[in-house]
Amino acid sequence: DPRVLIFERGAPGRVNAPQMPRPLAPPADIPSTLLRRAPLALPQVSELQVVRHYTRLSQRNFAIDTHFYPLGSCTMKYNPRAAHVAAQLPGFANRHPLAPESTGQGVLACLFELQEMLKDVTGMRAVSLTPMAGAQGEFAGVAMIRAYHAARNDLARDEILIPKAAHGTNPATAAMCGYRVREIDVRADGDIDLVALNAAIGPRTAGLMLTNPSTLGVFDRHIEDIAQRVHAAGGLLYYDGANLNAILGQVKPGDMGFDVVHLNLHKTFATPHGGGGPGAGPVGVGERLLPFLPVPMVGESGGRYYWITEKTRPQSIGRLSTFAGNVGVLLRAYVYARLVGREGMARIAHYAALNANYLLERLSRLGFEPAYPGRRAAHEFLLTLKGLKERTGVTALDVAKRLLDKGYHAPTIYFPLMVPECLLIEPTETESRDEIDGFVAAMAEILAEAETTPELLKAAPHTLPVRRVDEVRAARALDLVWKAHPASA
Amino acid sequence: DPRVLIFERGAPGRVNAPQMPRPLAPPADIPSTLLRRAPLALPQVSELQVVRHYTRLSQRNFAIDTHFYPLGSCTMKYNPRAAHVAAQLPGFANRHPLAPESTGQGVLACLFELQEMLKDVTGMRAVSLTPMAGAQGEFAGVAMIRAYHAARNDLARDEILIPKAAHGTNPATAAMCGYRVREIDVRADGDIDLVALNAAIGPRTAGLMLTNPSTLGVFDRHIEDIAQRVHAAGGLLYYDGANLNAILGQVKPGDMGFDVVHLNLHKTFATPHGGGGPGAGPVGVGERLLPFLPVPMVGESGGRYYWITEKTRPQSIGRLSTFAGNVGVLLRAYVYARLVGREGMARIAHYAALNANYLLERLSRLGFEPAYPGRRAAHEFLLTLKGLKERTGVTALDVAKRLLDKGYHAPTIYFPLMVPECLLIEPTETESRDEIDGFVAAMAEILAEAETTPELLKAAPHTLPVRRVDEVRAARALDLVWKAHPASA
Amino acid sequence: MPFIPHTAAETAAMLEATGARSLDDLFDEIPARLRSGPLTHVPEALTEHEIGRLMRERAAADGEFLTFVGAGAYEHHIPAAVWEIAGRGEFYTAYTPYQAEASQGTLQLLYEFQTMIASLVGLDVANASLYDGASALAEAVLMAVRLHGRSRRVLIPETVHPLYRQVVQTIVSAQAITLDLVPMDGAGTTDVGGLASRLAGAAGLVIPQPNFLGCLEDVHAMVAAARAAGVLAIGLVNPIACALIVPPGEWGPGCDIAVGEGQPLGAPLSSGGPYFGFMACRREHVRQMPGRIVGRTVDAAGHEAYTLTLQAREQHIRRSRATSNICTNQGLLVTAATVHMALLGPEGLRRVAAAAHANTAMLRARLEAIPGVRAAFPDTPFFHEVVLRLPVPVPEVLRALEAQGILGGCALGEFYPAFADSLLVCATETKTETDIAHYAHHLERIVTRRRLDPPCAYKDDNPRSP
Amino acid sequence: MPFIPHTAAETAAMLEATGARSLDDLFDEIPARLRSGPLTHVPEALTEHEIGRLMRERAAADGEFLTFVGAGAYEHHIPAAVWEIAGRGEFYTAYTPYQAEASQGTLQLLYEFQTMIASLVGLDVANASLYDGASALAEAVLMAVRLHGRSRRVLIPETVHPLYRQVVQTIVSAQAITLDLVPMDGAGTTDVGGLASRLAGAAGLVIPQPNFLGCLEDVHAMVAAARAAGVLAIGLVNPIACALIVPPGEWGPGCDIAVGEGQPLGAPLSSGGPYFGFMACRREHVRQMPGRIVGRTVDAAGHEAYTLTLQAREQHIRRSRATSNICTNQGLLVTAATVHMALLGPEGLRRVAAAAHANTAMLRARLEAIPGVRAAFPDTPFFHEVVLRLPVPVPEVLRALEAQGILGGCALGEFYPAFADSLLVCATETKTETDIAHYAHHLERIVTRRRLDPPCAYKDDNPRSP
Repeated sequence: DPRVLIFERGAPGRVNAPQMPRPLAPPADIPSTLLRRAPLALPQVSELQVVRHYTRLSQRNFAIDTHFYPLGSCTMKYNPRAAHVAAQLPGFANRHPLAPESTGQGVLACLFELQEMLKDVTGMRAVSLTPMAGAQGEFAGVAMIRAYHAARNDLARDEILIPKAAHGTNPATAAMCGYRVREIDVRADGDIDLVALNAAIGPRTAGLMLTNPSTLGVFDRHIEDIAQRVHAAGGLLYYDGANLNAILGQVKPGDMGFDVVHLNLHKTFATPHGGGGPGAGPVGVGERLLPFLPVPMVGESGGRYYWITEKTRPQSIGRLSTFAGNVGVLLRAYVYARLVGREGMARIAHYAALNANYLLERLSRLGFEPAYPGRRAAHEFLLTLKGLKERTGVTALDVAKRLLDKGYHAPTIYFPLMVPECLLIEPTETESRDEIDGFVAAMAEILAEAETTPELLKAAPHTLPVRRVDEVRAARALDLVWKAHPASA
Repeated sequence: DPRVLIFERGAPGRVNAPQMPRPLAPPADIPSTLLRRAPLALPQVSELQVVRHYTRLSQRNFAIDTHFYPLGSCTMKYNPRAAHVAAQLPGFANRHPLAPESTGQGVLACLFELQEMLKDVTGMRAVSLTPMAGAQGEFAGVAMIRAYHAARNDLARDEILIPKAAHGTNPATAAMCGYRVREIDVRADGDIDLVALNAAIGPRTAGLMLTNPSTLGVFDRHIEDIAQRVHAAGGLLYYDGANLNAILGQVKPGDMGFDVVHLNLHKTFATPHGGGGPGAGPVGVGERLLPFLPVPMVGESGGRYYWITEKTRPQSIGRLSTFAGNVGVLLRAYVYARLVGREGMARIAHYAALNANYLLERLSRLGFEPAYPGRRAAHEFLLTLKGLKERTGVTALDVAKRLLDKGYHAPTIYFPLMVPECLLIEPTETESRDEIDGFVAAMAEILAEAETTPELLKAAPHTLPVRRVDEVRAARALDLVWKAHPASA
Repeated sequence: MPFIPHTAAETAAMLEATGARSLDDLFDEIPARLRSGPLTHVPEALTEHEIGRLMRERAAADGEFLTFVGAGAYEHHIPAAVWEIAGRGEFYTAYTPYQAEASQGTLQLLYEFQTMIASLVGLDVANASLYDGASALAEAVLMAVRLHGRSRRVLIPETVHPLYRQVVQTIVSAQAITLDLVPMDGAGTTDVGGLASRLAGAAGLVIPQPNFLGCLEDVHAMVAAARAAGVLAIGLVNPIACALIVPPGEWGPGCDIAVGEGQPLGAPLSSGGPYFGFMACRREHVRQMPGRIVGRTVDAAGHEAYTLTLQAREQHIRRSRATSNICTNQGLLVTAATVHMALLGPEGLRRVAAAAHANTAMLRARLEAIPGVRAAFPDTPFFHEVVLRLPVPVPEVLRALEAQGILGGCALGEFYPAFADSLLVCATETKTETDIAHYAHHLERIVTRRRLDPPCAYKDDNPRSP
Repeated sequence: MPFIPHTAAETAAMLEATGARSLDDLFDEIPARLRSGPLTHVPEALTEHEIGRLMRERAAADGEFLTFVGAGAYEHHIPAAVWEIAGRGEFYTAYTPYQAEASQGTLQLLYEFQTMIASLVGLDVANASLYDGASALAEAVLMAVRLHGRSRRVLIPETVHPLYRQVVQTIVSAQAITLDLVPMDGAGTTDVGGLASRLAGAAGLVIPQPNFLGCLEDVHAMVAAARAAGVLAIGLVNPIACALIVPPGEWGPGCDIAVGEGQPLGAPLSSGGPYFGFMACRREHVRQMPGRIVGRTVDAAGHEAYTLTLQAREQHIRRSRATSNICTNQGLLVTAATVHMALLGPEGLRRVAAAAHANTAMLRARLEAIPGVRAAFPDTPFFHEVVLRLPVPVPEVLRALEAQGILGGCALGEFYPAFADSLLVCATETKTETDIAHYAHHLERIVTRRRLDPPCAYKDDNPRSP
């Protein structure tokens, strides 16, 4: 039974001899007060037990490789295996981060070329690959905005404007950078409320953080106007690249007027989500923010590649990771970008949009209610089940859990917070029409079940390894680490 | 749903561009009568669809990596991942079989050292690694016996003696080598009936094929006597290495008097069973059969390794594979052997025996009936459910299927054919006591169920991806390849 | 203890349960004088780190070459997903699917594989694999003799891979089967004219396409002649070729059996194995086919399910009257091949075949432009492999190319004395125009400058890593 | 089309369903003048075979070296099973387990991980990872400031990894937090005597063990001093060291928070990442801990089940008042680390630590025997990394060693001007006595012969491949 914890397996003294050096006495040169005496409660299991335990645990996951996974705003598209294999090549995997540049021309060439490609697709002047996730990319971006104003001695700007629909990372990032957050309303059509924006904008405005297309699944049609207003007020525009997949090769953030952008390579560039990372959140900037980019970056001169560090970038916001960020992830993104190629970039957005609009249309015809009717879906779209809930008591959570029973990962639910009972659905371009049609059929069944047997949905899921999980109890009766029962301690 | 066939997915014209060269016109230099016109009914699916389909199919298997798999006579022990990774190293994986020896010193060194180690554990004079599975090793062995007699012009020997309990491959192999098979009875204590052997042995005897310990799970105590009799009659002794795991490092076939032996590296040397192969069935021989070994083998001279071929082995029975057998499997076995090491070889048999005797003892105490009571189990043992069947109607098949429900792969059933309602159970040394105790508990439950709710067992399995499979229908209404329905053809 | 989980306490408790006093006690039925002393040729155990390092060193020592050798094993692109899937524990560490309910993954995959192979060769049914191409051919010969029932003579052209012929000889010779060698004509193909007289009274005729020399045989005529003579036709094919050229099921009136080497479908070259053999036949012959076969049926609930079937043919049931002694086959390679074929699809396989052929045609043209180098069979259609005659000794050329990181081809002299000056070369789809030009450049240097310097002097200052 | 499954027919049918006339039509809400022209810096698509070959060439160009560099990233044996498991699609291609019922595999694994880390560092609870060691330290500094509530000054010793200090500075500087540098004494450790006065009014004290120079700090006294001053103690540890030396939870009265770089637990060096940061703390601090946390609970049937918990701390709920902006963490590395720790177990981790330490001690002894080479802190206890002063310029030595396939250590001059003549060296358990002798041999040649020949002349005729 895979539910038995790894700590409950095994036996005291069981070891895997091939995996460890031969035993040695405790070192005599370390003072005894500094030697560990406390027991170390790691499992004592055989290699076979470990392989069997985690293989079977893995089977208790949904994943892109096993299920359609239309988790809105996460771009769960196919992660090419070729990228994984390439990043694990010994020459890459075994290279020490402090090894000299002379021993890293291969990996540096890949990183440099990735920088160049990302500059192109974002319309930015320079890119630093070092942020280790989208949120760290956001941090870098806002920290650069802060550094820019500080460098100009423009010190009164202490506010960042953020639309209400934004990812939670946006306000959290602004706060980490010492900014006050002003949230801006969104209109009923999904675009930013320009009146509210006008009211908020002013001499305290350091910048505006925007995702476009937004987390509502629509492209803000007034982006040029917005950019003009923010710039006129002396602020800068930050582009959250969470939804870049929607516009890749179609429109560049730089052309929309953004001064700084981060990308989520684990979304748009198909690096794996890994059960929650590692991601990679490169940042790109326009002219004004060039001096402030985080280090290290990769430079090229006469066919040789080298690290650009704080030594030549005195105004850099600094380092964000000990070494150079998630290089292994960057290599995967590089492989993906080369496989997709020039023409392929624009195709990604084309087909991400096609799948999203097709799915939106089919679900609408079933009777599901779009949160922003009449708008084109970007690469994702938002449904609201407010009406369904009023009619049947069935919530977005119930629909999500029932989808699991039918072999589909649930969409993102209850986000953005401002839309009641919402489902944010992102099919991605790598799903085929057959798979999307299967999802539509499942949603149709659920809609029928909601009307006829809502209790079936309230109790879902029924066919997964566990029934519905009690999250309230988890937070109240905290059980975060396993403790041996007294008898087995 | 993974049960949808790969052919039923996809769409006409769907291609995976990264996986194929750019398109070309059909070659003009090949006559049109020789060009293919028939449609090619391969799937037309995306890479994601392929990965998802086969990932989910894989989850519908039991395997060593997921379940205790005590399949008697198959030695389903842990297959170290290190061996898999090493065999796939580019220098090994990309080497062409006809590449010169100068480019293969690494792989040849491994093969040569493997030969040396196998000589040691079998007590043989020389080993050829080329047979691609146990049955091909058997073929090589019997073909050498045949060549030996032929070389001596001893042409009247047209019979091979084989105990009734033997693997079916033994008689089938003897027949493939042009021999008549004489089956020898086994006594009630599991040893060969020496009276019957004496009666069968004679001037027509080319040899005797023996597995020791036998497929009955016991070591034949009269092996020296048997060897003496066969040799006295001018025959040779063939050792079927299927059960070598039971005696590794404890007793060598050569010391028992065998003239030729094959090993199953996918059993004793932990190379993967792969859903049914590839195996590897090296053969070792004593003095008399040296000239007849199949080629190629690996020689060493002055620290350089080279292929030994038919050119220097005119009496060789010849080649068994186009090139050099399953080299990738041999590399895995080599890694395993080096990880186990000198002391480890004998330990394998020690603990294989310990697990088998412990499990036998515990099942006996539950009331299961050993087929050969009073005998030590080798690395496996035989139970008979004859009594249970008479009492409850529950068969070995029912017990096997019910074990699947409880998360254990079934033992081998109905083999050897001579023991009614038998289960051949081989836990292997890599299973822990915890796992074996769990199996005992499951068997106890099944025994109770057999007495109280036999219909539960007759209908088992209940929790697997499919219910009990209709094998009779499979053979009667043959459906061996998928045909598109007219509409989708 | 490597791979043995027992602690001392567990060992003691378990021993006690068995009533034995020691581990050695468990072996007390073995005559004591037979018990081994310590092993002397097995080194002490290494840790995984130590063996890993040793294996990396040895693999690195074997190097990587730009390979223009084919001759039965072909370098093709293998999608990364192939072995990532085949290496999954559920496939890698399962065994033959004896318990159907616990093996539906492998069984359904094998059913899909059988379907793919049958379509590829244009026949009705296929088995779940044999060991490799050569042993599959041997099994086909045995099968033809069983099906024919009266003759034990099988015709095998000289153009069949010489190593395959050796393997077949090894395997069928004990059963009093005669292999009758059909000579090659001047065009590198089988002399069809002389075939009729040999066919009379034979059980089977092997027909390679392409043949070992890369030449395309007149398969339609050969099968027609066999059928007319009541002889079973056995097609021996390259599976990649089948995507482009007419498959055995459609040669003349159609082959009875088709076999081949599965290696080009996802198996790494790996110094010769593991590969897999495939076999397909007409439906009416299925009960004489050796090897595992999977059938689709239903479960107790009436749902589709898969199982091994026709086991009455096999050794574990029929014993000495089985169709073959084969038991374990090449399941893992078949898993890889199934994923490989699914990823490539019909268009992918066709493109691979066309690109491989075009590259070899380009290679031939580039090399023929070198003074003294000429195609051995300039007018014979070929597929992705050609024979070239060289103006300098072949072994010397190969050594000089090797020094440049190039494996230049297969020296034919070893197999055909009349072709001692010949090289069998192959450029699959993995070779670029640059690779081919690189080969041509070095061959030209070697051929034209050989009288000036010893071979070692040809080493380029800046060899191109493949 | 790479990774896009649509056929032309499907595209047309789907477009029709949406009412759009073309794919471009789907973008008609975007102002037309903003639409991009063709990309100019993205090359044309490669096939998987082409990019595979390019990547193999580049990886091979980077070579393999015998590495004696540590300085925050350590070469350890990683069992083959680790990445074979972590690379399984079910782990590799899942996301953060938002849907608990469909993510029990990842969730249970994370719960096991949290348990392992908590035990390793001797604290009550752990989170499910942060980005890397340096950013984890920054988060710990922020957490200490939140917990303290009154002070925004945090003490950070000069012996903390200089790059970590840079990262912390980058991350905390915008929040008006002051990092107060505590100087190093002559023994390579923190001056505990001078600590008391600095501690007054501080929020936190960072305590590295071992510190960047490999030296062991007087951690018991430092934590005691912090506790006495009402300052939160943040232990910064190497997880391998924790198996052998006293863990942060047992330093004096016990640290409040422990963080570290998880790389030594199964992550390949990979030029610097991806690695993962770990963080543990006392139970009472858990609501100020950043990052994902998994809890055990029950499902609707009362069976044990796992879920993300305490999400009210996180950005997606609390937005600008969250404990951190972190969202995606380093899940896959944590998966690998969990498998890694399970495979090694307590004994394995202890042996790795002891062997690494013994090897570095041997290396130090061998190198100190070279004339002019001496340990910088001969009397300070250390763990698996030491500072050596060299009689010749460090960059020159490193270049000469590199030519022999050896990465000889980390040049300290870049980080500490007073140590321009010093090298930080590390030999983990992966180094053999032969490797160490090999290093010593070459260093001796370089040191003693440097006036005779330029560095390039030191190249051995027969360099030993690592």
